[in-house]
Amino acid sequence: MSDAGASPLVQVRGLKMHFPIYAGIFRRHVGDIKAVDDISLDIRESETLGLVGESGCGKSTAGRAVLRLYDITGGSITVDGTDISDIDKEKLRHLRPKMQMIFQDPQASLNPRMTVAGIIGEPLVEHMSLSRAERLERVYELMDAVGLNRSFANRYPHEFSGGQRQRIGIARALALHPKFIVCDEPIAALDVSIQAQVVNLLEDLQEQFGLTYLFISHDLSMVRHIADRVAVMYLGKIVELAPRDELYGAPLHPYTQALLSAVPEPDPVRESQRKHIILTGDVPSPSNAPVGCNFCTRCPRAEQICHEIEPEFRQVDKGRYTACHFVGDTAIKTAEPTVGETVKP
Amino acid sequence: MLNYSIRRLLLAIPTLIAISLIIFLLLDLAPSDPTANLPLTIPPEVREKIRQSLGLGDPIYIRYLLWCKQFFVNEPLNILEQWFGWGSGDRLRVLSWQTRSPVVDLIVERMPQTLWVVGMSYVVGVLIALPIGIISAYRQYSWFDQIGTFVSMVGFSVPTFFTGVLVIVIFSVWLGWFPSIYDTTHQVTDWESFLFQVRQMIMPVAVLALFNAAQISRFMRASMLDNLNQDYVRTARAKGLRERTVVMIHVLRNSLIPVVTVIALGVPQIFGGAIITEQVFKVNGLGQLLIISIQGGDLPTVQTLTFIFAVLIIVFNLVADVLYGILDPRIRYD
Amino acid sequence: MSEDGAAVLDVKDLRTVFETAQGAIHAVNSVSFDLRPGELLGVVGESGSGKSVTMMSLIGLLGTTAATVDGAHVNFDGMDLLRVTEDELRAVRGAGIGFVFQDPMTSLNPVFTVGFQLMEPLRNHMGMTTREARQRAVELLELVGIADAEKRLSDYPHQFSGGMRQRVMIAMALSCDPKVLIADEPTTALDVTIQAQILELMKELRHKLGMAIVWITHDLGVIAGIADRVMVMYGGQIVELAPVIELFKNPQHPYTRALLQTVPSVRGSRAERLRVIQGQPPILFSPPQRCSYSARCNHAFDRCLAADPARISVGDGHDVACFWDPETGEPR
Amino acid sequence: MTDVTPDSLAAARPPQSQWRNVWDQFKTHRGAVWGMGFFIFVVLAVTLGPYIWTIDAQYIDIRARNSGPTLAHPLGTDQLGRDTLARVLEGGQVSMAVGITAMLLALVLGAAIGVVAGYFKRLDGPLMRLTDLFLALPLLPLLLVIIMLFRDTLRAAFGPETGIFMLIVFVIGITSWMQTARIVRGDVLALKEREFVIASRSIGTPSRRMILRHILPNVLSPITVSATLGIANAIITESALSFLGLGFPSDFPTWGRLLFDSTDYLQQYPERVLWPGLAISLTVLSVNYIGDGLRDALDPRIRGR
Amino acid sequence: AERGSDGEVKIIYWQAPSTMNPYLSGGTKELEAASLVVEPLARYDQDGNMVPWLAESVPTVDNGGVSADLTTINWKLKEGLLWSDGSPVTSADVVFTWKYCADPAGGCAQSEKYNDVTDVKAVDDLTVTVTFGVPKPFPYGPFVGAQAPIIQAAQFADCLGAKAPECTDANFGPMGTGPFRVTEFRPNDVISFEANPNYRDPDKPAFATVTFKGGGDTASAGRSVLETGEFDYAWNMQLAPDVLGAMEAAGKGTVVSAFGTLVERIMINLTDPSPALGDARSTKAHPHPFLSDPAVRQALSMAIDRALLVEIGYGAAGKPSCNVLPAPAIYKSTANDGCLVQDIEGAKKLLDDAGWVPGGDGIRAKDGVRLSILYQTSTNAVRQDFQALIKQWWSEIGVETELRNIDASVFFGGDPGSPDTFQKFFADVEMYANNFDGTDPEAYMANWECKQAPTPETQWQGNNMPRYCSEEYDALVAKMAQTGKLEERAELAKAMNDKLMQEYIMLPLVDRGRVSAHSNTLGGVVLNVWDSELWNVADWYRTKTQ
Ligand SMILES: Nc1ncnc2c1ncn2[C@@H]1O[C@H](COP(=O)(O)OP(=O)(O)OP(=O)(O)O)[C@@H](O)[C@H]1O
Ligand SMILES: Nc1ncnc2c1ncn2[C@@H]1O[C@H](COP(=O)(O)OP(=O)(O)OP(=O)(O)O)[C@@H](O)[C@H]1O
Ligand SMILES: [Mg+2]
Ligand SMILES: [Mg+2]
Repeated sequence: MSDAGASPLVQVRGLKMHFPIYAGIFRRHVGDIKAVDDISLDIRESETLGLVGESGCGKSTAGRAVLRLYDITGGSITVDGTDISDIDKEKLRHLRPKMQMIFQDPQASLNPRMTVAGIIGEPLVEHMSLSRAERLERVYELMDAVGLNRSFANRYPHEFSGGQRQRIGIARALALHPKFIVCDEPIAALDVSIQAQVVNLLEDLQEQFGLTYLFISHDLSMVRHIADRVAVMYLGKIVELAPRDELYGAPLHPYTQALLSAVPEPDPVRESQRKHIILTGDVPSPSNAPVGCNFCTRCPRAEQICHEIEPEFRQVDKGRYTACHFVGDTAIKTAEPTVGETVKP
Repeated sequence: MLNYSIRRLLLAIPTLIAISLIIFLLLDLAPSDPTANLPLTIPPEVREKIRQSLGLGDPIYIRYLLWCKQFFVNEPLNILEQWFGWGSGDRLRVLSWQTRSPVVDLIVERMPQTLWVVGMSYVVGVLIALPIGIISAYRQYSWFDQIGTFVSMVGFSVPTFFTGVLVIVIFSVWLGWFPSIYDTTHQVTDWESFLFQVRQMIMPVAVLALFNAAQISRFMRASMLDNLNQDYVRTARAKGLRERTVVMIHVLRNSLIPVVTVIALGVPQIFGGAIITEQVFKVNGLGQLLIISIQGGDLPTVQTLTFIFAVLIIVFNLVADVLYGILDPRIRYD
Repeated sequence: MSEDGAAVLDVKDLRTVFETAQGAIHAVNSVSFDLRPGELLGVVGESGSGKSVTMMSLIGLLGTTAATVDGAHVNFDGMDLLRVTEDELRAVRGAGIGFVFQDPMTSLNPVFTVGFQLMEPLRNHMGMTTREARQRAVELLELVGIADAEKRLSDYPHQFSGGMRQRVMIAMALSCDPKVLIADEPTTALDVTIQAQILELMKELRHKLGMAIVWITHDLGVIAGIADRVMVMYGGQIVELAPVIELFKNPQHPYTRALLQTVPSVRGSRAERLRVIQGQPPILFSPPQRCSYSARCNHAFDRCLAADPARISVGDGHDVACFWDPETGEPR
Repeated sequence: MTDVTPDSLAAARPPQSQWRNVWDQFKTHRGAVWGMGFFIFVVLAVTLGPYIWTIDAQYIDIRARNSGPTLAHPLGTDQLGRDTLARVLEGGQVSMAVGITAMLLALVLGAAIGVVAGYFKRLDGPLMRLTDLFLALPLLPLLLVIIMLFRDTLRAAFGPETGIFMLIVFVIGITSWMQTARIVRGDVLALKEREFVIASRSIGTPSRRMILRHILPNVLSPITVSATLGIANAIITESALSFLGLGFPSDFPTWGRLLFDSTDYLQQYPERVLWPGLAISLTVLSVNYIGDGLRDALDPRIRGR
Repeated sequence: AERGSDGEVKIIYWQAPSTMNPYLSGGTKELEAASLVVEPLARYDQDGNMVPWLAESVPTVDNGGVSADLTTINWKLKEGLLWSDGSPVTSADVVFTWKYCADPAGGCAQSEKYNDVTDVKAVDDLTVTVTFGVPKPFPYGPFVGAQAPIIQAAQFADCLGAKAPECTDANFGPMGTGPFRVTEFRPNDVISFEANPNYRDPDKPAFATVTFKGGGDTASAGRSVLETGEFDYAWNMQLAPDVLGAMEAAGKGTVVSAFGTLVERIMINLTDPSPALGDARSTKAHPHPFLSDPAVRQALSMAIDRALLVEIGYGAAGKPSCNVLPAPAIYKSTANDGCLVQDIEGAKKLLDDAGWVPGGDGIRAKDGVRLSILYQTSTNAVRQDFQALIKQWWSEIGVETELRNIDASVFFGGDPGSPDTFQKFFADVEMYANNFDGTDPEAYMANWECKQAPTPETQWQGNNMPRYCSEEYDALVAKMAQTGKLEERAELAKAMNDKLMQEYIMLPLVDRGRVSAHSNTLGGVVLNVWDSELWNVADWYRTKTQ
């Protein structure tokens, strides 16, 4: 699946993460919650891959599985040339500095009983043998990098605002000079006016340190802003993966189309003229996914075939992948970046 | 739910077997002796003979297996036979060393007073505790709450052997209102005798109820406090419901969920936990049976009683869980 | 302020103060607005700007907390809600003014069936029998688009998905045909596709039932799609109030302008860099004596620090509370 | 300039340790402060008291027996003429020591088992079965049996008082850890899914340090509450044992024993039950209030505001 | 009075009877409860005199009832005796009673009573002959006293030997000849009786029913009789004298007491209990390092103020005692009464003279042996008070004491596995009370024969706790066994008592009486320490004055 050009930093092939369900008198294994079910993707060095989808579709699970925070059910993950899919704990521990994570809820992801210096310094304690003073110096550097006042070092998380807390989380992720960071909805819990601050910071840091992001979010507009390529997930599977402008300009998969259409436009004039695709029904449970195409229960275009055969996730154009029976090689509309022109301020 | 209950019951079997074995071994190791309470005038040879006649000469595993057989096979068969009237019931039952009579009969005989007094005190305790807990929480930090807290903590911290004697001195000795000694043979046949039953129950029930109410009202209060700030309470108010409806229906039902399980878990204590109060008022229920059996080294009785308590604890644990599941539709055990 | 005909809800100079251990918090400061029949008034503002507290103050939902609500008047249906008895106020809640809350997951009582909770206000306010109430409950569920309504009445909230729960909340708020529906961030917790469903539903219902709606949100996109007029709140005050198209086209207050610029869009142009509003929202330990936005405002000048700007009209139904004129870039 | 932003607010305050915060919050709970004051008073009284009030608790002043409060015996004497004040002080030493040590034992056991069961999935099943087993054992009978069983061995090994002290502490401890273990396990299970624990895992923190650094400090609040309840519970259990004729040698004063001995004299010398009775209930009460205060103080939802 | 005319009488025993069969439990509470129903051939009255009960008369050598060689005794039943079910009492029942208790598999608690009985024969319907294997100067063991009542052969026929415990119905409701019969028996709780319709005296008993409640504690039992008046009779009021006095002052009841042979005493270990000795601990192989010195033992005795002990612990229910054999009157020695007065100075001087001089810590020592005593007893409030007092007195004469109290069930339990039994005596001194049944001290005094000393070889069985061993004493015991004449027997018993006392083998403290309480409306109570307290319950009545 690798595209020409830079070789991918992260390569995920057929990743599966199933949570077993036990039931009955003897707690037998009766099924699985297929939180992530066979996804493949590449993330190139220094790019941002956006991962979007509705709540519960498996984004966080995918993000955590990629970092091997779970023992995965199947598939392979290669990060920076090392296959980490079933590497042992100790080796994995030594690889941790390369890959880090930023979490959704800045309040929940910081231990309320540790000081900021303690939190940011924790990775340093684990992986570097620095003296106390050196460590503090490094903590201060990191705080500078994320725009936190050094005098905050001895405070506790609850004494900060949401945006500041997220900066602490980012500083912690940066502490070990990682190459790859999974950002699991880093802005979802923040107020609109603060979201922008954090996104800007992430962009600056990427530029400064050449970071690679897997940016998970359900905020499509934010993803459009930050990501280079975007993957859309639905019920444990990736249904579409494409460069940003192509995806937003001309979504191929019916789900992507509906998703984009559902995002309201902050412009009353345009909003009133826009056509909406309203999906009916709810997302099925991942423990009991429909036969055939996962999306068939809600898809406005679903036909018989969709209820029988699972569509293959395949390349339909250069760098564009999708899993839909109706988006054949023939049906490709060439992406026109007409709507999504980039404007530099 | 059914699956869950069955699973729990199955899991309980090894636990119970382990418990019965542990109790047996412990009791056997304990240096108590069934003949110790006999007068010193009985010479050692006679004591030894008595011991032999109690079966103490056999090795421990034989005695354990014998007990198991008697308890798990013979007793149930006997009960069945009594119900259906077949058979002679002529099996060797678990015999108490002290009274030389079947332990199960002793237990059955003591059940009524235990249930009357201890059970009633539990009911009364719960009935007092719930309103106190509710009002304390609804008016948190009001004088009612402060006094309620104080009283319930005092109730919890003063041993019943003291409160018991205190109420006896006040109400039996000084005022002469209530009998100080519980008449276990009393039969309720008419209004008169019912009044007597009430009079003789008042003091032990009150003493125990105070103790029970103290604990349960604390739980109730905490649980109410948790729920009073929930979003759905605001929803209920926004619907224009009366404050009474909001609190007594919406909040109470939710708050009762954890409390009901606490209450259910307390039930086994009814049977074994009131030892001291039973002693003070001479109610002579199961608790007193247990304590004299322990003191008298009456191994079969202690073994059987403690085992039954263990069964009760396990059963009521299960009941508590099932109640939880029934009361709280969100919980599904499978 | 009411222009065409009687407003259903007329709020004047509403103030709410919380007593906390740290001191009094002036969460709502002299808020005045009106709501016309059939209108949808959008309320936007960042978190903590006092949106929810304002609305809950109106109908005494802050009751048990240590809050003092005061003001000139809150006229609804011929009464001043600030001066009626608790019983009268209760009759208004649910029956006259319906409320939909933000979090559908926790706003329904988990241990009662949806049917019971739906029928409660019906029996309470409309004096219906259980059978009538049941009938009506089924209608309501059908109205909000829940299939198989009859059967689902006996389900518990946890058996519903988030979107369905929010529909139930809406049905409940609508049950007594209120004149006013206050929806406090009803879609914030939901996914975009579900949000789209709910928005569609609201548009439809509003059409059908013709009631006035107050819609609180901090998503400008939602406002753009649904509101007639928009009220922007900051620091417990209304800083701008305008018809929706006017507001988006011609924002007057620096805060509104900044707000409109911070949000990226899925369509339209993509800015290389997002605009941010620097600084933190204020904590209001005293009533404002200066412009509460002045600390974060790019255009603040000495007058902003000396006095709290009053709300002035700058056009057809367009009010703003600011000393600075964006047209000229000068103080007014 | 009246509105204050959190920034300037925070800047105005010097960095505080979290214990300082806990203490600040604790101080606002009036009951807890009184409780704490009284508890400290009791601890000081029973530890230092005997140095100030130097009459030996065992000394028999037979001529002064059954005396009411006098200058020589401010709280009166018992039926052998032993000084009640001295006995209450010495009894308090034992009762408090039993309470605190038994609580510590139960706590350490409960917390350790709870944390291990919650954190290591493999051990969860066995440890929880063990907890169930202990929960299902009927307490009082077990207590009685264990005491009868091991009293003599221990007494032989450690002398009558230490031996029985160890035994009682052990018995109370071993029979009261289960609730703590269950609560802690539940909390740990929830904590394990909390993002800061996952965050720490993503850093590569090994289990041992994970537990020490992230898990334990965060289950502190339920543990503290169990601890305060545990002290009260141990004091009460000890007095119940005295009633049943087990527990410490009968000439060895503990509050429970003093109360029990004096109930016989309830009518003749009512003041005699007063002192141990008051000592027990006020101590338990104070400990309960401390627990209440601590729960509030350790709850980040309350403190974090 | 007419039978049953006085309604109900309520008796409370703070220990509850567990069975109604006196042969299956030797406990006082069981014996006394049973004594309402089953009766012996003869029993003792309040003065310790033997009175015929179911028998016509008491057989003696003089009246020919006892054979000259002292090996047989002939009992003749009264005529016309009926069991409560109406069937006649015959000599077959008497024979059966012996068979029942003599069956080795039955675990009879009273088999001591039937020691040396080789045969019991029914001569005719009303006459039985008991034959002993050895001459019995005192042949009144079998069928005499509350411990050996006659049970009905018909009822217990299937309950011999190993089956004895299984006959629950019979054990709980034995047929009897006594004034009452059981209507309901709740083990360890309450027994209901009603008047026996076939009782031999048609006017008795005066009470129609008896409620016999058990359980609780002494104080509450006393309270219920003396203060609230709920009960008519309370047994064994062993309460501190001031508590009891205060209760009696309430005016509802009366405390009665009487003295028997029960003596609270300190036993002195003449052998070395040091743990270092291992198996030879507390055996004759090693004499005690300092208690083998009579001067020390005497000093210990002199330091004790017995009168004060009585005052503190027993009040009217106790007398200071200097004899281990305090009663009946003809056995009571007066030779040792000097011990009644405490003499601390004398004790000190005695020790000084014997070379035990105080060391730096005030504890006396000689040749490196310190007078440091481990003093054990059972757990019991009064005993612990005694321990505390005596410890203080001993410390005044320079003797150090460590106290230890052991749960009664262990202390008296006789478990050879436990180190804490009173028989093992792994301490320097120990305190307990003992007495003997009936009025004849022969067996009791034989307790201190040399061969009675508990040793590992005998599984620590035996009653000679001090491990006293004196040929002279053993000779006295042997002589008594041969002597039939009462006066001579009395002299021998006194001699033995004096010998024990003067060698300070044991230090008697208190002659403990029985104390009971009865309500002021209950008449006819005659406290009897030689037999069941309820021996004359048939004569009890309600006083009409109150
Ligand atoms: N530890 C777990 N055990 C069982 N099921 C799990 C576990 N973690 C996640 N799941 C399930 O897997 C599915 C995907 O969850 P995930 O958290 O990855 O969704 P998400 O896309 O991140 O959603 P959100 O936007 O709400 O964060 C959900 O149905 C969830 O219930
Ligand atoms: N019970 C209360 N006690 C003290 N202060 C409160 C209370 N409720 C709200 N406040 C304060 O009132 C102010 C306004 O809160 P409000 O909930 O109205 O904000 P909001 O605009 O609805 O924000 P959001 O978008 O987060 O819902 C906030 O500063 C908040 O801290
Ligand atoms: Mg997620
Ligand atoms: Mg809000």
